Amino acid sequence: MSVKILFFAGLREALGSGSETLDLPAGIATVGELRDFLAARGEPWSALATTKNLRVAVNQQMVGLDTPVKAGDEVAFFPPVTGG
Amino acid sequence: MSVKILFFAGLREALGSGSETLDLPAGIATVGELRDFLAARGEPWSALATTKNLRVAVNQQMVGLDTPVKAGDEVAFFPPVTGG
Amino acid sequence: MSVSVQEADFDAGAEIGALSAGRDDVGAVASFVGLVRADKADGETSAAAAVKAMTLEHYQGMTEKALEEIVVQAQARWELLGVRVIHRVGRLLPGDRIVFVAVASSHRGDAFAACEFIMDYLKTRAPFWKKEETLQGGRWVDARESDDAAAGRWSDSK
Amino acid sequence: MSVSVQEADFDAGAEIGALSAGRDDVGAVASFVGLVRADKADGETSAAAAVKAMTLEHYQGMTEKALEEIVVQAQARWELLGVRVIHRVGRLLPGDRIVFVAVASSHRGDAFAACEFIMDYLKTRAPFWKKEETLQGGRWVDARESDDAAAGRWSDSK
Repeated sequence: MSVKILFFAGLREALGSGSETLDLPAGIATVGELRDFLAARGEPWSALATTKNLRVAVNQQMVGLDTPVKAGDEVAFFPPVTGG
Repeated sequence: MSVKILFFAGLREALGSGSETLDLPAGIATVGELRDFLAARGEPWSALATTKNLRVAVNQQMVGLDTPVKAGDEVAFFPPVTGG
Repeated sequence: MSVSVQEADFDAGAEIGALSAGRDDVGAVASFVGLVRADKADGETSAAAAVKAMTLEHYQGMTEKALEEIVVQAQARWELLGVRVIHRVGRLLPGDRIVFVAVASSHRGDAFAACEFIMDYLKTRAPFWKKEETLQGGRWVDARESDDAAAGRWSDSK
Repeated sequence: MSVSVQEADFDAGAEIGALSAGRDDVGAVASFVGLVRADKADGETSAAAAVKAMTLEHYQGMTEKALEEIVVQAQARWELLGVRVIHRVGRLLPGDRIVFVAVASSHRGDAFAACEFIMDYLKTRAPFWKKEETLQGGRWVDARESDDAAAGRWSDSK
């Protein structure tokens, strides 16, 4: 089982990607660790570490970076929402 | 010159009259005195004295009973408004 | 600003659309539609007390002037780009529209506040009288203290 | 309760009418239409900074769920008889409608409060992102503190 990762708005544009599917690497237990893993790929992925007030949702619920992540989850990273 | 007198809503129905034109009787200087003059006609006009919270407008502006009335004025008596 | 007192029904969508048509500075249109409810009169419980119809009376000339004054007050308090007020008179049935207020502004806070302000004043200050018909007969509605309280909250500050 | 996220425009009058159609217990429908303004971006003064278009992005699934949660919260706080929320996504031009919220209730106080509550939350909590296009290019809008403040005022009490 893998995790589905989604990116939105300015972050999606910076990464040049709206989504990817990833086999959850060993040792990654939280969404914060998942973010660090992706950011460590270097440019442009470091945007995940530098985006101000980065938000995370797991299975479409907003969560904190210390939230556990497990195979089968849908994890979304995005900047603060700006409404309608 | 005369005064035009208007009645609205429940008061209009009680009096059986929506308006009348009256030569302002001598000695009547305020809308309160005008009301007393009309109420003194007896039934059904005494409703002008017994209507709870009777409101008065002179020339389409809400006023108090001590407001002067003069020939040419439009004086309206009505119960408290009840909105839309 | 446009105020109408009329027997005819109105088209809320057309009125809302007209407030922003052809312009690009309106960010918010708050609006309100009031309708006749088939409620029982206060304190009544029997089915015969349900409102079957309502007749609205106004003071032609003064009523329009009162509505325009309310709108001018709202325009002085908030940054508004357009206001539309329509109030129906005559005999109306449950489910019928009675009143429409729409306020356009750059920002939603001003639009909402002005729309509610106009409605609150309109329910207390404008010369309208309501007569309700039930199976028990017709009766003129008494002024409601809750409406006075709603209007009173605007008197101290924004 | 009905929530839609869609590219298509909406008909505010038809939506308002639908909330009271065929019933006689709705006394009040408060509604709001949000539109795209051609304002200059914050801090900008040149004509080239005027907004020429706006693109709204959402998180399909989560956004609808967030809007439904907001409506459920409103229904818990106030006595409501119907709620309709429509939010558009995609590319919109100045003057275009973006968002619609309408709330039906027996009484106007509940309808106004719930409508403004839903709008305030919608501007802060629902997953939408706005990109503005000016002659200087496109840029993603930053979250606004004034919107956070507007939503925050609901947290203490009614």
